[in-house]
Amino acid sequence: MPHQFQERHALEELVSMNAAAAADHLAVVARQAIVVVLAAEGQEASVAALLTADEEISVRFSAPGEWLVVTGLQTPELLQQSLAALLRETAHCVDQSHGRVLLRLSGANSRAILAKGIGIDLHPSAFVIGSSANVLCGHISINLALVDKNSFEIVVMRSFAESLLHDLCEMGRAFDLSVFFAP
Amino acid sequence: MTAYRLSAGGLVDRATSLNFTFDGQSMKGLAGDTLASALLANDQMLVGRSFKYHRPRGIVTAGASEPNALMTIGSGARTDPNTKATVAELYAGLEARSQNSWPSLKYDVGALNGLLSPFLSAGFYYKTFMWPAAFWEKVYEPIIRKAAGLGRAVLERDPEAYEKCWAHCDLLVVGSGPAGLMAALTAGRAGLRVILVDEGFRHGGSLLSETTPIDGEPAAAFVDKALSELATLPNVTLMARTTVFGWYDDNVFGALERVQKHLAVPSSKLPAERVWRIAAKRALLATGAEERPLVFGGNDRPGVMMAGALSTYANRYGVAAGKLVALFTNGSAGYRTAADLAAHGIDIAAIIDSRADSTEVAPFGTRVIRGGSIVDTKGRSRLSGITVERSGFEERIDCDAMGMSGGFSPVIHLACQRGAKPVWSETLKAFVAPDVGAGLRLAGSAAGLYALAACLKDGADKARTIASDLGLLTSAAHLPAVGEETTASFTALWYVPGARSKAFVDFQNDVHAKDLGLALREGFGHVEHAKRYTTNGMATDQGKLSNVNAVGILAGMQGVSPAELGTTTFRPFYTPVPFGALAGTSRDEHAAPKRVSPLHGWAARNKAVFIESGLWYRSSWFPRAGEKTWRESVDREVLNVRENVGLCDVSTLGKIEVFGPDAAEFLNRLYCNPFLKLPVGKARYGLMLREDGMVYDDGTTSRLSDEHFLVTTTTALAGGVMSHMEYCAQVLWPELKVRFCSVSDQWAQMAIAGPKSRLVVQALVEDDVSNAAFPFLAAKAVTLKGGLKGRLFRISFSGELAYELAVPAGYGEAVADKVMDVGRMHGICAYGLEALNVLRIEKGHVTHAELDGRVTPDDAGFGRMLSSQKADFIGKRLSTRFGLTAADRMQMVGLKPVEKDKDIRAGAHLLREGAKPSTLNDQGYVSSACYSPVLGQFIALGFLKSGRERYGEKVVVWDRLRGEETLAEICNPVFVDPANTKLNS
Amino acid sequence: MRYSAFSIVRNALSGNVNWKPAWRQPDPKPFYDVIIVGGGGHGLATAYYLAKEFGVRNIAVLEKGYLGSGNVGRNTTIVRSNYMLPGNEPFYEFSMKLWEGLEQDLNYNAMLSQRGIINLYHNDGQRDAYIRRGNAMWMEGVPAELLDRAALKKLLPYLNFDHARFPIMGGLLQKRGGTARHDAVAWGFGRAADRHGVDLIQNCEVTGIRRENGLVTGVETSRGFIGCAKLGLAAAGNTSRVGQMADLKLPIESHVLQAFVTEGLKPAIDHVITYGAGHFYISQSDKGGLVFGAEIDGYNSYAQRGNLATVEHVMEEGVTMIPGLSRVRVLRSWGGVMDMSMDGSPIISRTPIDNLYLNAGWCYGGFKATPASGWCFAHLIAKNETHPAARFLRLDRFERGFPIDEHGAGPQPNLH
Amino acid sequence: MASLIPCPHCGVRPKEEFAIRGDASLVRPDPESSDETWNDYVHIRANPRGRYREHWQHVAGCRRWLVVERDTFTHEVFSVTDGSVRAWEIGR
Repeated sequence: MPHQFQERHALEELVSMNAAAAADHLAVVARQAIVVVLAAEGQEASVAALLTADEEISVRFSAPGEWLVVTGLQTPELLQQSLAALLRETAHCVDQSHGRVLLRLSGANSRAILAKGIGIDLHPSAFVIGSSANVLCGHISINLALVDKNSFEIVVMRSFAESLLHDLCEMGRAFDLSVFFAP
Repeated sequence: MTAYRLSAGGLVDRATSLNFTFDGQSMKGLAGDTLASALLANDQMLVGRSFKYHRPRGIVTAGASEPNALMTIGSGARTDPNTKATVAELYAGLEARSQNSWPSLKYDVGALNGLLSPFLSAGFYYKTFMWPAAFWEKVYEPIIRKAAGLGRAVLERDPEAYEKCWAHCDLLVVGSGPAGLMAALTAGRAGLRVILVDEGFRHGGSLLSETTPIDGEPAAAFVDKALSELATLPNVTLMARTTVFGWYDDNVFGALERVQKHLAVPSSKLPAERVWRIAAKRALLATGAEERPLVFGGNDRPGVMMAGALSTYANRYGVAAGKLVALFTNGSAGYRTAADLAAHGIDIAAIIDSRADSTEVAPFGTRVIRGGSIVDTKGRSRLSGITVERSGFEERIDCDAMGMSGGFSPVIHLACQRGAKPVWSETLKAFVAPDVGAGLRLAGSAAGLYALAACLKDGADKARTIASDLGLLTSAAHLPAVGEETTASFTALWYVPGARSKAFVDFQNDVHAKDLGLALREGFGHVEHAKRYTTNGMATDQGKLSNVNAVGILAGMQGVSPAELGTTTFRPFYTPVPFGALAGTSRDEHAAPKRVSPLHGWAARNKAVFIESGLWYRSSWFPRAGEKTWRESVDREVLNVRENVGLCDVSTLGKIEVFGPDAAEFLNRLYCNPFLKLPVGKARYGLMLREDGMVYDDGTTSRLSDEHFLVTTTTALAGGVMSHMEYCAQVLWPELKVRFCSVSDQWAQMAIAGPKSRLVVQALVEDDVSNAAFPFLAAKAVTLKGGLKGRLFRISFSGELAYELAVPAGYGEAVADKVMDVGRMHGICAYGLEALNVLRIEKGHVTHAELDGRVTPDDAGFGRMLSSQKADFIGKRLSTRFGLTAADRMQMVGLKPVEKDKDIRAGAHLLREGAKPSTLNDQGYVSSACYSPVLGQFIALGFLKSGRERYGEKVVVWDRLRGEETLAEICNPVFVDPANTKLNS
Repeated sequence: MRYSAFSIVRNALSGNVNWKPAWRQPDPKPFYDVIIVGGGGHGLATAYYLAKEFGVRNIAVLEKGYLGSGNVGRNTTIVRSNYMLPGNEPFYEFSMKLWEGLEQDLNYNAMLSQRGIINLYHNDGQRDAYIRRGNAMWMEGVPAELLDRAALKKLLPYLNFDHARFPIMGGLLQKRGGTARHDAVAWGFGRAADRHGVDLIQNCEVTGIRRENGLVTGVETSRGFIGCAKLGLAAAGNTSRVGQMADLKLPIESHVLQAFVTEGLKPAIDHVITYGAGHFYISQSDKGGLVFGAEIDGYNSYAQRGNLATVEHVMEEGVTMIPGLSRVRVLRSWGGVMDMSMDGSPIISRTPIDNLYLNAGWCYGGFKATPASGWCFAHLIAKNETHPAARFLRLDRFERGFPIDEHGAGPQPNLH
Repeated sequence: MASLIPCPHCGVRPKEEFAIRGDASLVRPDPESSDETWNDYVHIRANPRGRYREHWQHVAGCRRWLVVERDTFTHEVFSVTDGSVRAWEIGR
């Protein structure tokens, strides 16, 4: 007897599905494929080159020779397979689509909100579009990326997602930050 | 208008009247007032009682150095004790109360201490209260404690919120007086990212009470123009109500912003206060200078104030602190105040100038007593007169307030918080900041410049230097034109001789000049000894007014220069900072992040009782209807696992994937037992040691392919093990080709344990899980019916036939629900940590209760796991030390009470039968204990000297803390299925 | 001059001008039987007991700054004997017993206040560990009590019972634990040592240790060479620097520990309380300031100052334990340099050099140990024989494999 | 130093992103080395006042073990390098 299993997002029930987005808005982005790519020794540059050439994926820096690859265009299985095909033995690809939660913070005050938890300089001249980094937000490690002028993406470990959501809401309280699942 | 409010002038809003209360009495102030200026306007000079002698005290300053005017502001849980009225911004409805007096401020019983003052000299308490010995805690100390202290903390939950925030800039300017403002303008125009902070509620610093015109306009107008320009610059941030309290390494500054402390009704969206961490490439201290009091007889009488404060109250707040004011000065500043007050129509009783030869010009018609000194003061709740002495003649002069000016000390606090010692300047007769490097400079009065024009220029110049340091060229700043100024000067005067009554150095801690003399006499002449012995400078103002005078007096008495004596150490915080602001949002339930298992919802639906486990919340047990105690639930869960099958959430265990051609070699060096030959598709229990040979962590490690392993760790050490592995790989063995990735959050993992577990698992997965196809320690990727991919491990913590099934976290709940579903016909139950603990104790398995960091593999019964084949592994060498192999080490044993109905609990110690309890006779302890429903009695694991040789012997389980003693039999720690038949079935 | 209520009255009536110095300011003599390096609590106590209990007559204490300028004047003043391991508990209990008669012995009020110390626990495992500790205390004859949540609520109603991230379940109480006035301990020992003829030499920095034929013959100092028959090191955070002068290999790292005091408050907290879900500890001084601290900053440091991240962390723990602290203002923070040993326990020991003795490795715990440290070190120096209470505190315990690791953290000092 | 660490991979980061392990000048001995060498490695520390190399892990960032060369008295940082680079340099 085959079983059908319903996938459950870590923030289901905590975040509503739709509401009016305020000027500053936090979107919980579900159904993202997220894979950690670990370059084999000596292959760091070639892996980086192959990854950045792929337009279907977004590549976030984690560490030397280590990236988070994010896409909403493929399933985790497909992403995993396509990366494996692309990188072959030059890298190890580890699916983290269930182990990570993606949030998108946008709005004119996004930097002011993040400054309440993040110690790096987020000034547009210091953290430019396309930048990404693993940073501490309050007490929680996240990967932060600037994807557009005032739009940041945050990747957080699933078990910490609820706590981070709470923290971000606190940080955004003065700006009436709205939160819901991205459609 | 009240009696002491001037009819015109000042930066207060005369149209906005604010009601407030002081000690229950209703008063009115104006918007723009501080609590202190409003109190003065209401003729409330007496504001508090001193610490030791309970002497009546009045407002002394108009700023952060205030020693006396400490109030309790607010009510209920919003009570703030020890608030300086001189910096508290007035708001409508503010409730202030005086402190340290009973029954009332005016009639304080504690003032009797004043009569006893000869007996309460510095350090008196070190010399007495020693007899009888037991009396200190019971009699003396409570009295002293009750009399001491200042305000009362309510210790209730604070209803207000706080937060923290980071800021980054090229230049942080601290203080927005003339130097700071010009610096911010200059740097801002040059394009630097500038933050200009000021502790006041209005930018401008001393300019707000300055009477010299700038560019032909009042100074306040210059401030307004400068601020409007700064507001238009996107690269400049203005922060008022913000005190920079600390300078830390790497030019990081801590600052406290009082976001809503000035509001009667704070917004729930904003914090009350906010702590900033400001990372500044450069910083400029434009913190001004502090006027010094004069140490003369009766100088603590309410109404004796700093001369500059009198000016500020008149010029900025439109308040006359008195109607007939005397001034006592050793320099030009006293004359300046006299001019300020006279300009407001306040009568000047006299200027007493300590210098016989001064040529300063007093306002027309003012009496000047050159070469005079004040030797005493009169008045109860307010000054009524002073006794002036000159050339042996004394004279009483009536006045209701007086200003004292003893010269100036640059405010260098922040610059000297990181170890740099203040340097004595003979020219300035003050301690100044040494060169502390390019990161931080001082400007204006903080750098010893006391003229307005010089301060404006210095601010601009220093900002240009900083801009050029950072590679920006700036043109010369336009400097505003400043009206005519007199040159500020003074002649140091540390102590005014001839005092008729106590001459105070530290007002708040009631340290007077004679206390310093006594300290010196008793050998406490070192400036730090004197401070500690007399408590001078240790009050809430940290000696802002008193320290330099104390140094001057001590140096004078020893016949040395203040340079030789030095000064005490400046340390954070510049002014006190609330706990709550520094804690920010991390408090209560949010003190630490919480981690949620992917099976949390499943457990909740099954009515789990949750327990904190590190950062995680884990299911502890699953009560069912009718069960009255946790034990009933746990016993049921245990028996059900032993008889049928149970499901337990083990997702919180650390899971680390290890890749690379050297993965096996790496693990072989990491663990004390061998891993090179672990076959693909198999798991192995591994023991990780510290380099000192003690057990660090344990877990199973599976080989998923030749160069791909999955390491599991305990929940508690998941992070630690990962870091340790990274250390080993990156630092110890960089030659090994190996990479790691934590997948702890990717997988939901459930233990399915019990004799019927195979039936349940087989109903779920496509793969054959029979004993033949999937024997004990098998570890493989499997496909669940319906196609979901998972991982299955035949491992067991309970000792039963058991599997651990891992599925992608998002599917965890659905799969767990399905397991329960298909398991229902086999009697499945959910079981939690408590049952798991019983199951593992019954089986003699260890956790961190046993592996507590002091235990060797052999202690825990794993001696045989230590590979002698391997050339090296972490911990190998030091595990052979004598002490780690000694025969009388404590070894893990099982314990069973001799009388079956007796209880054993963890934490008890072990004694030989008949032995007297003593550290020497201590034989060991109980590490874990539980009621075993299988055996129908309590059982325990413990560590006992040479324990493994002593099976069958009886030992006393000694729990003095709970008043229990139980005789127990020492046994093998495996209580259930020692032959592992169930495990392998 | 003996201190008494009578002496206070008599001196008060004569204007307090007849008080005598607490100690002499002697110039160093060319030779001493025993030199102690370090005029902090331990060094002064050692000198005092050497003179008083062991009859040594010709003693000097060399202090590079002023007496009591190190950790004895920077700590959070906690006194307790609630240890778990047999290497520690008898030693600290010996110290506690000395504390209990110290003021009369020294004729100096050090304000020992046995108000009780309570270690909070937050989960079953921690409770069991505290029970193990409490029973270890009882084994040594030291009374301890286990308080459950209800008892704790009654005693300390202001704790965070309702909204704690890590709920407070109970606590281990040692009623005899408490506080003492730290400076007074240094001054009391100093004054008493001086009265027994010990030369307390301030502003005298040791710059070298002279050795001949494998024995110490004296020390080079900023005030010249001073000879000695025996040399004892009690240099706390500077132990490694002094030890290096004699080529000692030491299992010690120097770390900075911050401490804090709030503005003065009327009596609010009547016990010493330690937080179990962190390192926070707090008590209230007789002057009214709440005195508290928590963990070390974590990196090796000889600077007596810490960083803001640690400050914030300490406050988070404090407010989480006692929500009502939120509006209390913190007045001052400072740092002390801790001689952190590799197992978190101290060393009172002989060294490879026969007439050189070591007193070090006090980590967080030096203040409470002051009297016993002095006594046992004096015993060792005078008799060349280990005092029974300190018999496990040997320097060679690391290589021999007998660590005394109360936290089970292993040989990494910043984890203890 | 105590406030900000310039991570060679991630840039300047606050102290709380790091974990500290201790002396980075120690070299893990060969298994055959003497007991004394091993004891020195595990237990003995030079503990200098002044220039010092210390292991810091950028736990909340790249998770690399770094060698922070700094002054233990002034807290000045002289250099921060990747720990594996350093390990190769000292001839592991």
